[in-house]
Amino acid sequence: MAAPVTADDLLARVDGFLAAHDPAGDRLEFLRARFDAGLAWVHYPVGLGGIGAPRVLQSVVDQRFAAAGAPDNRPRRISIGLGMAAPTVLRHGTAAQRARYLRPLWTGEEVWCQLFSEPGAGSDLAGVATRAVRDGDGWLVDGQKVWTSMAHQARWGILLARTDPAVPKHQGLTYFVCDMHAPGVEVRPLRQATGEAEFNEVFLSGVRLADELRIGAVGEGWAVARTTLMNERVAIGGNALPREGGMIGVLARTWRERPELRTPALHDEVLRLWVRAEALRLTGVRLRQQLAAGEPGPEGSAMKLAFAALTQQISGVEVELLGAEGLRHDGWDATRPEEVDLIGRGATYRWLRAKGNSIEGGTSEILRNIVAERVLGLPAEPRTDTGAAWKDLPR
Amino acid sequence: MAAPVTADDLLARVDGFLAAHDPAGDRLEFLRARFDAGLAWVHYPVGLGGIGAPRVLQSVVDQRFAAAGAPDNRPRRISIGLGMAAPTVLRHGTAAQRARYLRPLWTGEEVWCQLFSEPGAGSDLAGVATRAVRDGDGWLVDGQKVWTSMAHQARWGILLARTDPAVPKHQGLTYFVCDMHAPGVEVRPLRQATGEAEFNEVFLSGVRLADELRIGAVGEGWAVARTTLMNERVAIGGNALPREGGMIGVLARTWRERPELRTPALHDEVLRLWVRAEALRLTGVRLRQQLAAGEPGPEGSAMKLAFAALTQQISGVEVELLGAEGLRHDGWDATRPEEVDLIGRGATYRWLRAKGNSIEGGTSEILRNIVAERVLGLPAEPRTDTGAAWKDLPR
Amino acid sequence: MNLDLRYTEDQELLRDSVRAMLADHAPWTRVLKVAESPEPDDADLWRLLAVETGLAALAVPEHLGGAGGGFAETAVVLEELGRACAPVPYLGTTVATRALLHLGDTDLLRTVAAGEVIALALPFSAGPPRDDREFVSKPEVQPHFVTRNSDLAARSEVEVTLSGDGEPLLNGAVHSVAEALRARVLLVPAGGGLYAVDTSAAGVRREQVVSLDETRPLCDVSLWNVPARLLASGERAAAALDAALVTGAALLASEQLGLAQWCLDTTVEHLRTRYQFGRAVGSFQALKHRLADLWVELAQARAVARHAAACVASEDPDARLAASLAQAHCGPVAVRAAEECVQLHGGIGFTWEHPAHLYLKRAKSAAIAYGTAAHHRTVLATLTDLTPA
Amino acid sequence: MNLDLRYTEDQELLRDSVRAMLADHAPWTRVLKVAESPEPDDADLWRLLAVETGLAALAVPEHLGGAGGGFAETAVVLEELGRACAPVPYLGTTVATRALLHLGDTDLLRTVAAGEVIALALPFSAGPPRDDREFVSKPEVQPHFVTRNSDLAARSEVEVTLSGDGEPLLNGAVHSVAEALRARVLLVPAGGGLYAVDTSAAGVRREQVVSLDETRPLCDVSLWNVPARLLASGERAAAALDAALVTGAALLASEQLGLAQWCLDTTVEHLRTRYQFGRAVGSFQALKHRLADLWVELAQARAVARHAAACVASEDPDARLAASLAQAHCGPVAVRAAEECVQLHGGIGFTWEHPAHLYLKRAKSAAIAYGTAAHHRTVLATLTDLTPA
Repeated sequence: MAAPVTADDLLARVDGFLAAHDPAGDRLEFLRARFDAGLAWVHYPVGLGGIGAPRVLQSVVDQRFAAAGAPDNRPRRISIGLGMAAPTVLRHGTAAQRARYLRPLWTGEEVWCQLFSEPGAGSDLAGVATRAVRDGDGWLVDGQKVWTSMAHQARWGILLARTDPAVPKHQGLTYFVCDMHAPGVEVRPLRQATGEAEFNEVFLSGVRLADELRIGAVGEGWAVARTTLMNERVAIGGNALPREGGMIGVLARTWRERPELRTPALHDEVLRLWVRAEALRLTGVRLRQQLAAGEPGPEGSAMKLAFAALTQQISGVEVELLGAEGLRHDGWDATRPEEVDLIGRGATYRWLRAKGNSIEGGTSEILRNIVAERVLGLPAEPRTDTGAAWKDLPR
Repeated sequence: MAAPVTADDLLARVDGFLAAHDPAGDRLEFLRARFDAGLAWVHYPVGLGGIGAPRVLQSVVDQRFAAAGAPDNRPRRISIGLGMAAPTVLRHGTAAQRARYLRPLWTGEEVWCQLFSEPGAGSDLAGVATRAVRDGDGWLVDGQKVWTSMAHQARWGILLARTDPAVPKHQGLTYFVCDMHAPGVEVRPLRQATGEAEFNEVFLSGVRLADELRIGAVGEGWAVARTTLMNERVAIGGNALPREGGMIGVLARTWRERPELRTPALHDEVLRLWVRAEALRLTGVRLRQQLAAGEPGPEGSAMKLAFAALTQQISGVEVELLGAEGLRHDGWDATRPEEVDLIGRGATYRWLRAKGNSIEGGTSEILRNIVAERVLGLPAEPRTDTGAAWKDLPR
Repeated sequence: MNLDLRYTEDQELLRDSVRAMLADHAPWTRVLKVAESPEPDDADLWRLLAVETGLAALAVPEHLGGAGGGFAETAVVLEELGRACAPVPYLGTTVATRALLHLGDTDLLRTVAAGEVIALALPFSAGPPRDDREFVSKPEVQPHFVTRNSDLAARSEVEVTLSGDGEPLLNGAVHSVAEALRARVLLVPAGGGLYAVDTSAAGVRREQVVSLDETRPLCDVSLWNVPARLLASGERAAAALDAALVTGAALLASEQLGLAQWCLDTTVEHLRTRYQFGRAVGSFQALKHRLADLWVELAQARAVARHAAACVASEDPDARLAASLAQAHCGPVAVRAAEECVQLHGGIGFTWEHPAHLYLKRAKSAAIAYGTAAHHRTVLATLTDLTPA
Repeated sequence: MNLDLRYTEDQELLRDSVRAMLADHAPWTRVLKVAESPEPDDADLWRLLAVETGLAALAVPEHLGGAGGGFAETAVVLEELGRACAPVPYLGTTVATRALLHLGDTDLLRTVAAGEVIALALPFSAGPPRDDREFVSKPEVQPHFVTRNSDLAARSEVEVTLSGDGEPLLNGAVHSVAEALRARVLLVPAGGGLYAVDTSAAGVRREQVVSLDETRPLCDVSLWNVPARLLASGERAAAALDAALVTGAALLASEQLGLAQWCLDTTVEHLRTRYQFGRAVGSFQALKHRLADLWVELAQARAVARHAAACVASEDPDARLAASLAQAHCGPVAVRAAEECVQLHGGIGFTWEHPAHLYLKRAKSAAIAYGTAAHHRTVLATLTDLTPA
């Protein structure tokens, strides 16, 4: 096997690529070429957008392309594809599936969404009720999914469905790629407390999926889904923020620039939050240093737990600090934002939207279970739902 | 049945009694006479220290006696007898047992202690391992009890022991009065974090108890113990404190009288604690008004939960407020206090002793379970320990 | 000697009837519709409360057409309105009533009794000052007291001039006024006096603002040469204003209590019936303990709110402290209850189609109304002589 | 650009060897015995650390007989000492070392390297000021900075006079000094200067005081006509003192981290093996969630403590902020960890015969040492320009 690729090798390749491809040229052509050159996600195998380089070197490549003014694939817009679908297809997909899906996924030509959560299966994801039934050489899918961001723009969805209700719940699941253009797929915007509709409900009524759309073996859906979720959890924001880079910066600026709002009682509260924000920021710095050194720690879950609580408290204090202004809002329109911006809008929006931070992507309660059991090694609770057939469980 | 006794009736009786008995005379004689006159606990039956009057009228009687300078029975010293043993003997004891125990209990001639908790059975009281085995016409008791206050002064102990390990844990228990002077009873002081030894360990080695010492039927011990615990829980301190009457008063006075200690950051913390203390005080006022009106609310558990947390936080802030002085302590001697005084000693003592408030008499965790299930009606957790024979449970 | 903090039997009957009425006429689906609509509140519900049942004039003496009840009863109604998140200008009218009672203004009290809305023209965030002399003795604190928000404050001065025939005319603006959009009369503090303004007069403009709590939308009031009637001036005006704001802070606590109780009850019910992992979610101990702690807070909030209501009802000298204590405790409790309601409902609680967000927004807005908990703690610092470092 | 917050391989090896050493020589039963005894600390353990392994002089350059390590390594040792609640004057000697390095006093640095204890004669509660000019530029804050406790402060002045032959003599007292009972040399701030005093000199008296944390007992120091050597005066003395206190606040965080980690580990272990209701107590979700939250705090405490140590080690300009951040975060985390350790052990954790109370008392004492979290937040307010209202 070849010697490991170094940063210099990569930079040489990037420079060579840039010499041959005009960053100012056609965006899509450029991105496709970058993929084909193995400079998309360098830790992926050759032929699938990578060259099997160490994952930590990706930032070197991205920075060089950015420096050259090259177009990127708007990663936040396709984060579900990049963060969840791609690793799953790579690990569990067939050669044909990898070849078919990964390139347009990375270039952003095809947006992906996640069809996991259901009204009756939120924290208990393995309890999904959406049925997939054999139909000749394919499958017929019926059910309802929820909290599906980008569903209204997605070409494909990663779908967890129940193919055997008569076995225990973790054993009766199968994992599919759902064709979002197929007949019977209906996407409805789901309005949230902020008035916006970031998410969707997806109704699946007699949706026919070819068997080639299945990822992994029938009944192996939970194992495949774990790959997806594992990658969701490790995904933490790109680069470390500078001091006061996050929401705390907004509060600190307000405190500094608007002395008329200050009250003695809130001063110490602002300082306490500043301390917690800086502590969390340094935790992120340390975590990234560990990841970069190939020693991933479990601090990822700590980050998400603390981030959710902190953003909720900072914005809550900001609203009170603003007093009368905190009683006013900047609009309840049912917009459909593609990205969440906790800094862009007003304090009341920040406060409301932050409420979602402890629910989406694994509730803080589920995360605490995970930390307690996987990090601290505390025993699991007595389970009553893993032995019986799914269809016999109370719900 | 007779017309209900009124406050005036009682006051007349007390005045009559006082006319006939000199409050300045022999203390014990006076108390015995008061018991025999039915003016001890007026809600008890005639002949057992009461006259079947409404319980709420007790304070009327006590105040009149106090006003006349009459001796009391030092209720805090015999609180276990008054609060737990007496109601249990009254409810579950035989006529002979009531006649034997209640009078010297109330007068304080015989101190009682509680032999419930064990090293292996704290929160899970029904799991006690102390065995009581038939021995001719009596019982032989072997085991170890812990957290027994006043055991070193007690004449009697209320004892929960296992008489049948082969049945589920709640069914194999029997309730006894333990003769603390019996051979095989060994009391050892148990030193706590404050250095003091308020409590004891009690070792029971082949202690022989006559069957007359059994309270309730064999195997009915849990039902009897519930009476004891119920009364422990309703017992909340006599009269409502005035504003700043409790620990918060100490902190507030320190803040007012020693400006050199003040720091801006602690000001709002002191105010927050003042608010919580006053809120809790008013909750106690309201609860007492309800009890006096014969509408007991579940707020008693709320009081204990909040009191424990509050005293811990107030004393913790006081220690920090004191700075260098908070690094110094007022002594680690292994004294044996009969009453806990959270006000009398220094801040560091208060802070340490208050740690026990969330453990003794039902941990805060157990109290939260009780509130969640009995007050809020939330479902119990799946139990794995109630069906199997006690001897087969993991421990 | 302690005030009675329990509910009387009559109060329990009052509660039952109000709750039944709101169950019929203000289900949350309707509340959401009203909140989404351009309507400032639920006119039909207000008619029911103010005209048909006379509950809005509970505290107005009978000889003036009121129900002759007291503020302790008003507090019970507010508990139920909070529980229903009801979009009616009940609290503001109660606060205005308190000022009118203080001034003994029989005309306007009759107007209240007739079911009209009367509102105090102050930003909803304005809380009672540290003592009732602050208005008059410390004019410099006035802007702070009216609002700590400078640019809004700039838009919040009302000047008094005299018309040709010596009638006072008001010019200026007040921002973020609550429960005033349907008001027949505004009570306007201006130039050290308190004036009554008929909102039908030319020159009165009320602009509804997008509000965090759309069940109690705010408006910015502007006045151009509006004829006004002087109700009181100097210390008398200050005292009336003070009494009104103390009452507002005190009684809002009951609304917060009812709101928090709804959040707890609704969350408990959800957790009893929601199954995950083959169990009722409410059987998970971590959630049980959080709700137990919340209930402990609520038990205290009830005592504190009842105490504040009792003090206001009996004009107890402890009323100012009781009101600040109530806001310092009940405001945060209501917010926490609403936040737990959202969180423990999981995703569904974060949606527009579930009532939780209505309560969340109302709780946060109420935590600022009549002064934040932080403001009231500074008030308490003065009242208890716990002076800053 | 960020400092590296990870542990190096050498540091991990250092940790392992120190942990093994403490496991053999400082089991908690021995720690309790030492705490109960009149002995100020564990002399044998100190000899092991200071003389036999030279760990007490880690930060002293090799040419002066030290190990030539740095404060990042010292911090790792402190983590393990905190984890063992070890009764040795390591932290105080490290702090004194920092002052001596600042002054380049080779004699006393050699004394440290020889395994002697050197202590800074300030109350243990004294934290670093808002900026290094505070000592010299704001004498009026000095009493506050030395202690906020008036009657103790009255007993805390040291005056400098000159002997017949012009040698400085010290008279006065300093209260609540930590890790000084076995000290060979005291560094005494007096009259705007910093002086070295040999504790064997006549007139030096150290009275052990009953301390909250008997694993680090305090003493009151009094000086009668004690000959002293002037180490530095004016700004140079102030800067040395400042560097020492910043270092104390920064490195104490590592001790707190180790202490908190022990509390978490011990509690987890207890809950895994303690059965109630037929289940391991650690399987109850409410306890699991509390420990998960504690672990989250600890993960942050580690990053903060490592950052503070790295700043001190590299004399980073951010050191003062890092040190105050560390105490503002790690002090309370350690206390909370110890409190949870007591509570979640139930009754047994409240007894004298269980180590939990040793950690509880040390954690609380450490939360005051080198300034409380509240003090450090006010320092941060200055450093971050988040000025008071």
